Amino acid sequence: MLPALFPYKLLPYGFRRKYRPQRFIPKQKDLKSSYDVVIIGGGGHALACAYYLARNHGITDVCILEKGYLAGGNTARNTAIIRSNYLTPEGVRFYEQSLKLYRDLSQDFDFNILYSERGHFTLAHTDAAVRTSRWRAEVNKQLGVDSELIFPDEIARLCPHLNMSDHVRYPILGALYHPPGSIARHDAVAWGYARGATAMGAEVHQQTPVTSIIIENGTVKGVETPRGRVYANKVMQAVAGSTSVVAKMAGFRLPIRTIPLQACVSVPLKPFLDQIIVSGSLHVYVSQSSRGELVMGGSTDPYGLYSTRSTLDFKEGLLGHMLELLPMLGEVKILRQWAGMADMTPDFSPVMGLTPVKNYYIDSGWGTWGFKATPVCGLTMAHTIVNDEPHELIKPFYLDRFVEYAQVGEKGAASVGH
Amino acid sequence: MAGMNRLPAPFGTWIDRTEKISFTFEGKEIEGFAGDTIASALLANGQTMISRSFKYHRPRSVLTMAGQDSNTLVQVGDEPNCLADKRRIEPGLAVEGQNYVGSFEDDKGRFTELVERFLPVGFYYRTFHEQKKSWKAWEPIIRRMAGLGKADLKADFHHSYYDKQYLFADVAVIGGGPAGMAAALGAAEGGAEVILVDEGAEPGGSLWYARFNFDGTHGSLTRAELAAAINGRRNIRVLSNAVCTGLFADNWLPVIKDNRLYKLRAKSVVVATGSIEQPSVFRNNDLPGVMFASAAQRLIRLYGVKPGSRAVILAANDDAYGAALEMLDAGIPVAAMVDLRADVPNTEMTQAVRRAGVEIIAGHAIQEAIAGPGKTRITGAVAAPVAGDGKLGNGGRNLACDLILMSVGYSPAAHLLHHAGTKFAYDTSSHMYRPDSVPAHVFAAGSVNQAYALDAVLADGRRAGWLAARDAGYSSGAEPPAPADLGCDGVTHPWPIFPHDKGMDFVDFDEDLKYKDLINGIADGFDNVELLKRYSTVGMGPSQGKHSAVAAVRIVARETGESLNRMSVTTQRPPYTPEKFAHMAGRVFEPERRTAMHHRHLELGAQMMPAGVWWRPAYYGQKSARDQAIRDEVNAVRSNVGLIDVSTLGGLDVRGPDAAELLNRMYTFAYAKQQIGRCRYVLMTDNAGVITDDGVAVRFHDEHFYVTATTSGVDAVYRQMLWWNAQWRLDVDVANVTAAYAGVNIAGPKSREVLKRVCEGVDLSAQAFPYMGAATAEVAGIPARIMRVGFVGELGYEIHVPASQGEALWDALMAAGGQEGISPFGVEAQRVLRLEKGHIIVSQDTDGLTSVWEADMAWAVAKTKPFFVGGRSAEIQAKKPLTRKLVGFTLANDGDPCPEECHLVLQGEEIVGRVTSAVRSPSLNKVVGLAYVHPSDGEPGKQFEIKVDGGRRITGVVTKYPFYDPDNKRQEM
Amino acid sequence: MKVMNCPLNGPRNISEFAWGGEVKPMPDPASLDDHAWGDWLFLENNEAGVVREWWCHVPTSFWFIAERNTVTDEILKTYPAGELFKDRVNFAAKAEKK
Amino acid sequence: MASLTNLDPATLKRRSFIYRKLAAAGAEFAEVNGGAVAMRYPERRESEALTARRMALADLSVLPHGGFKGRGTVEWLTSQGVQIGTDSNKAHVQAGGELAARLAPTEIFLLDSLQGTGRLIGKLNNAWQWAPSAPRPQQGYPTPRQDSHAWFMVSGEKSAEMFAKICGIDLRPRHCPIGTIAQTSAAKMNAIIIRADLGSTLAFHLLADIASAEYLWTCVEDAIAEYDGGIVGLAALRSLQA
Repeated sequence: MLPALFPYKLLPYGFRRKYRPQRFIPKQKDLKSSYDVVIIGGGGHALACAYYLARNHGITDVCILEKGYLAGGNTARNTAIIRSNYLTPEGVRFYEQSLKLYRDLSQDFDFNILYSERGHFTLAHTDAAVRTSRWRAEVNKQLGVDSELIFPDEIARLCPHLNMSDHVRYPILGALYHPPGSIARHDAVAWGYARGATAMGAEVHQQTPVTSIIIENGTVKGVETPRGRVYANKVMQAVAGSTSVVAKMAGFRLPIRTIPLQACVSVPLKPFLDQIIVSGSLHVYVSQSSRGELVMGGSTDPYGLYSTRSTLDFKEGLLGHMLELLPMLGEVKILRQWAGMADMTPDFSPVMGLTPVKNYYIDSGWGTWGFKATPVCGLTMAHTIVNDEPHELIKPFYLDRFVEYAQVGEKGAASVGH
Repeated sequence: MAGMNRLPAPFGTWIDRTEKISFTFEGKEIEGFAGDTIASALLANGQTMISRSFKYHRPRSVLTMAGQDSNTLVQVGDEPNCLADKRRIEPGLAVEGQNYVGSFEDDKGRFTELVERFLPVGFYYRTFHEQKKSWKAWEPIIRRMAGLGKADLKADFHHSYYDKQYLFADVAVIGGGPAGMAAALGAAEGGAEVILVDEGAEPGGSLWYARFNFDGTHGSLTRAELAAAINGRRNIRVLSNAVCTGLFADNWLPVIKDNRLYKLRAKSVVVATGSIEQPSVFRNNDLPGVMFASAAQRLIRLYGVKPGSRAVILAANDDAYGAALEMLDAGIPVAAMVDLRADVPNTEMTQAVRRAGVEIIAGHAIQEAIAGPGKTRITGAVAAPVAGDGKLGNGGRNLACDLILMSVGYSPAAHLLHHAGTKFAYDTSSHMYRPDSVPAHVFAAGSVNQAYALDAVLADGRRAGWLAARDAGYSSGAEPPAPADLGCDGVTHPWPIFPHDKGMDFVDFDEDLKYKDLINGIADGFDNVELLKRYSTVGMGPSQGKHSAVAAVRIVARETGESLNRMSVTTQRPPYTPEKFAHMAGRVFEPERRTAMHHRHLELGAQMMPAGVWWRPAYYGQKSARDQAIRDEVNAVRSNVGLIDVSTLGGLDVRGPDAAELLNRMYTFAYAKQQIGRCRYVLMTDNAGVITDDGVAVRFHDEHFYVTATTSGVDAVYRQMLWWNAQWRLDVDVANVTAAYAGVNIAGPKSREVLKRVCEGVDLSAQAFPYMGAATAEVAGIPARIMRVGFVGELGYEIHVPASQGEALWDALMAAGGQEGISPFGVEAQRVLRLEKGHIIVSQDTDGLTSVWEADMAWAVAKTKPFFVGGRSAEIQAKKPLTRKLVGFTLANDGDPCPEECHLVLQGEEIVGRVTSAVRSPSLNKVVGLAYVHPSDGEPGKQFEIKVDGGRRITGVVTKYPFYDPDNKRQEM
Repeated sequence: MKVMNCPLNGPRNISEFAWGGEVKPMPDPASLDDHAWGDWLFLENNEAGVVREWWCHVPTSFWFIAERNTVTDEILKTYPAGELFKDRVNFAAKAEKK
Repeated sequence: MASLTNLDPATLKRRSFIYRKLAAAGAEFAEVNGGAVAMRYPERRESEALTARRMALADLSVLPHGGFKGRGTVEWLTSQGVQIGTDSNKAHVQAGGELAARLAPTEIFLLDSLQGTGRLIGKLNNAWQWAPSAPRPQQGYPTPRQDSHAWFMVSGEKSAEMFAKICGIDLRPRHCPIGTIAQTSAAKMNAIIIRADLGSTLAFHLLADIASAEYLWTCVEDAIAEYDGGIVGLAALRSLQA
């Protein structure tokens, strides 16, 4: 290995007698009675927002209120896929910015988030799916995103393990190939933002739920918590899964339904699958993690629920179809399954920016794409909070687009949401 | 005598010494007995190392003999990560080690241990990223180290036969130990149908191997009694060698046995899954030769295998002494009992051990296991005095031994209870977590419920069974009392953790995590169990923390000063033990629909394509001749006569006084005044004004409309109609008759001639049967609904007949058209024909947001109706400026390539629309298509830019459609 | 797998049913201004607690109503839609028509 | 394998969607209700009646079946002399051996007897007419069940166990009395299952989407194999009834 690339950072650990810890999450301080900005929710989006508030806008008097433990919600439960091959120009620009930020995150943090480019394949098993793939590829290319519609011969060349037979129920007719598609260590992303934000002065308060939101003549003044009232000039909520519940405290409703999204991993295998494979018609997606686990998921649950319980039928459906794509995995075993709660919007695009309440901002409606959007959400929401004006990239995602019949139809990029 | 370490009978109750079985391990021939597991056979033959650990590739061997750990994971043929201590041997089984570099014996991977101190917890987060290229360089290297077993990528695509079956029970009892057996009986006595699920070859659990009195008779007698009683009950079904991997909503239980996944639905469930022995943390506590006392007892009793030749037993409870007696009976000398307790209580067991002259070193712990060459076995143990929790004093003693048995405590095997949402509380006197609030219809019994004394276990089981039966609606006699004393105190030591300066003191064997890794993780700020788990990966390995979760909580509690009562172990998620993909998949049921004429199409050489769940002919002929075949089919329809199978088209019978009213509300057009015997276009929008479906409504009677819908849309349309009418309460009945009718469209200038020959009871002349006319008649003696609709734009008739006579209809028409050379045509030709005619296909020429205005279909919207679904939204949309418009187009320069569907329409660099359909028309011999363009370019004659393959821009010209036969002469002739 | 009690077919695995979302009866579209209509159409209560929902038993296409706790997933009761929607709904003719 | 068919199903207008499979299995056909029904499989070694008592699958798709639904259905059918119970999801045997299955308060599915005379169903189909003018009496509407649904029969002591591999309903005899109807999902298809024993032999009608007949037939064939099951003809089923 080139000396330049040698992991010098590890040497001290070996040579020092004693371990020198570097705290990612500072010991919890007392909760102050007021802050510049209070952020409800302590997940990736919230932490990223605090990070960019401090780094880009010098706002450090920020308080993050997390009802559980840091990044223990969807940030801890997603399957860590990153891509920008969306359908709408609005979506593509937004996620492309996120992907760009991701690429440099390890260096920004001086902390390795294990960002890994794998190549992302959305398989098409029907004419309609092939059409949608071409639509996405054309939009992507027009906006400078590396994305191409490819056909069985090339799919077979790039993903040698896929079952390309046309004697199956859903033969593979084509695929949307997106070389920049990546995975990263999802928890590490949150920890990196947490360390960065707190180092610059933000406070993280775990086990501190918000019980109500104080609003005086249309303007937010602060929040109530079991640890006391906290005043704030500005408040943002970033609580995927509980979005409607928190918004209700602030007195408004959203075009959102909360629906569980499940996933599972296999017992670790020697790495053989380098790509991220997604199939809309079969409702499956799979990639292999840096631990050697196959990380798998499908579409959201069939009905709404505020719960992270797991189901057996999810596994039955998922693996039935998985074995159509990768029949040689029959003897491989599932290690663990879990679930998260997704905010589903009618057009599959987020709801971000200003709200009916003055100085109260929202970051919601992520559906199954919250992790991919983490950096860009932090960046744009920080900008939005500071200027009380939505960032250019998120203007299309304003709440009133629905009543104004100006939806951003991203459903075509949903396939199974990954 | 298969193996030098075999014990004579009566040891080895589960093996059959009359049947020798040989298999290979790492290519070496190994001989065992029927009933052996891979691990027992290997140990019997002196093969101590069974696997290599995840990070440091340390030799590992039997820990539990119960499939609870990952120290015996092996590769068996195409099955990776197989539990060697559960999997029974079969003749010729090819077993191999996993996760080694070079050879299993001489594994280069083991050298990572030398740089262990340079790899602190989460080391990979701390470096390799300084420059982007450094990670690019290191990632593949680190990735290569990942993983354990190998997926067999060459494996036959058709893996062996797995299937599923539903099971039903009043009471399901999970776990066939003493508690489960007693529970099954307790439930059965009340008359409930009971299913008892047990992992073992036969129910009995610890009764098979553990000592409940000094000579071990009590256990076996009790087992025999219970087994006899169970066999005597017709309402108890025992599933042995079966594992229940989860407890899901409403007592939905996956049970895996052989190649089948049972899905068991029980009214109530008794969880009697027992407990899992917990290790002591000391240096080299992971090496072959260090195992749980229960593992050694299993080896001896069940498999007749000597776990070692000289044992040291680390004790903190009575069971350790039972194990000692077991060793002595098996002729294995016990060098000493090293007891964590300062004063060892006088019990039947301890006295018996004393009587046997075994030295008891009280108040001591094991500080280190002394590794032998290559760490593949141990040669001794260092015992040191316990000086306060976790600290050891000087004056350690070396004890020669090749076997260290740990018996320092238990933790409930509470996975299923976790799945069901049970809350647990830490019991400060037993030092274990106990079920606090168990959900409805679930009951816990035995050691999972803190019952340890055998009589308490039996009483607790019987009681749980009785309660479960009552919960399921069966009760007999009085409620059995809860056991007075559970006997859970003094079986589990609160702190069997003795970190070592030189490390290799493992808390998590799966992940090679040492004591200091957890301490350092906590110091880095991950001072909450869940965070520590994610950061250090403790508990994330193949055994999912069965032996590390409790230790981790204890360590976090101590480091943070948090009390254990206020903390819980990390959530245990399904499955309890890994499940094969193939078990979850079973027989894959993928319904597919075929039309009555399906086989006729195949006989005619059709290439079939999926259309939703249906199969339809795409075109007739070789794949290689696709384009020509489609062109020929198109020409046949334009110039002669063609026949297409349209059976997949949706069909709804809407009948009743309010039939017209329902259509008025469901579709954009008006139907009240539609004449009988006439067809009318139907266009459906959803409440948001988005186009969702279209078709034709045929009025056969004042109160009867026959409505067609798209192949993939009809089920949703039907469901929507029923849903709306559940609220509207109109007097109308809707029936989805899609599958009941087979349909064909006979089209082309000669279609009338052909049809005449087989059609009776109706005048087909243009006057009597005009375009958009409809009638019922007989075609070839088959009752038919005939509609003169023209999707393809020629004279044509759509004929719908009872599905079971569809093939006969096809045969009759093909015969009738013989002299014209009637040509069957497929979906591809139909797409071309309809496009030449400018008919849209919903969901191809429309998308998830297309309004009637954008689709330029204002003509299909009745303005004065009181209401139709989507009408209100359409009003609002109408007030807004259009952002796109669907237009017909041709190319300015006919030399340009035909655009592909979904090529973009641009204004400068801005995306303003896309091509939705385009084809080089065989009939017009030019490119025609439909596209969304900017409204400013929406009028005929306007030009717009299309970006085609290679980024090239070509010019489209907005053109009025139909492109073909604009004034519809041909379809109306 | 949850069990749901279908008013027509009795207790069945919930995989036999399709979720229809919360019951929110449509107000007379003519009587709402555009914004109010949009609110009714797009905004959800998305209640965390007991809600009244549409469910359809797919094999029989039978629509009914269930009261379900969206936090615990407990199904409290199910009944035919007729218990909620008793009368025929009519729409007033459009003003401009007069 | 060439079949000894004495009647080619393709010479008749009404055809079962799986007649090719039956012929390939060596069926001998006879004409019933304008279609060819598989009567027996002459090449079988074991007596079909024996198979039918253990575990068997038969195709009755061409036999007469039909139905009515909509307001007034039950009243009108009763007025036509059809015996209909008060509960939904219960089937009642008629004097002629036909079965009237009440799928819903206003929906009836009619299955002819194994003789397939079509007497009752034919009579009802002819009797139903639109009243000349509104307001019309409520008398339900005929439904094309003959063609919407393939009709299989599963018989034998192992039937319930076999169904447990493709269907989540508990069909064990003591939990599913004769005449019980389950409208449910079988092999991921909508299906109607009706317990209708043949003499003392446990048996069920299996009715499902005609277009998926080949798929479902294949699934059931796969499922019965474990119980040494086989395909039998109508004759064997009739013999069990006698």
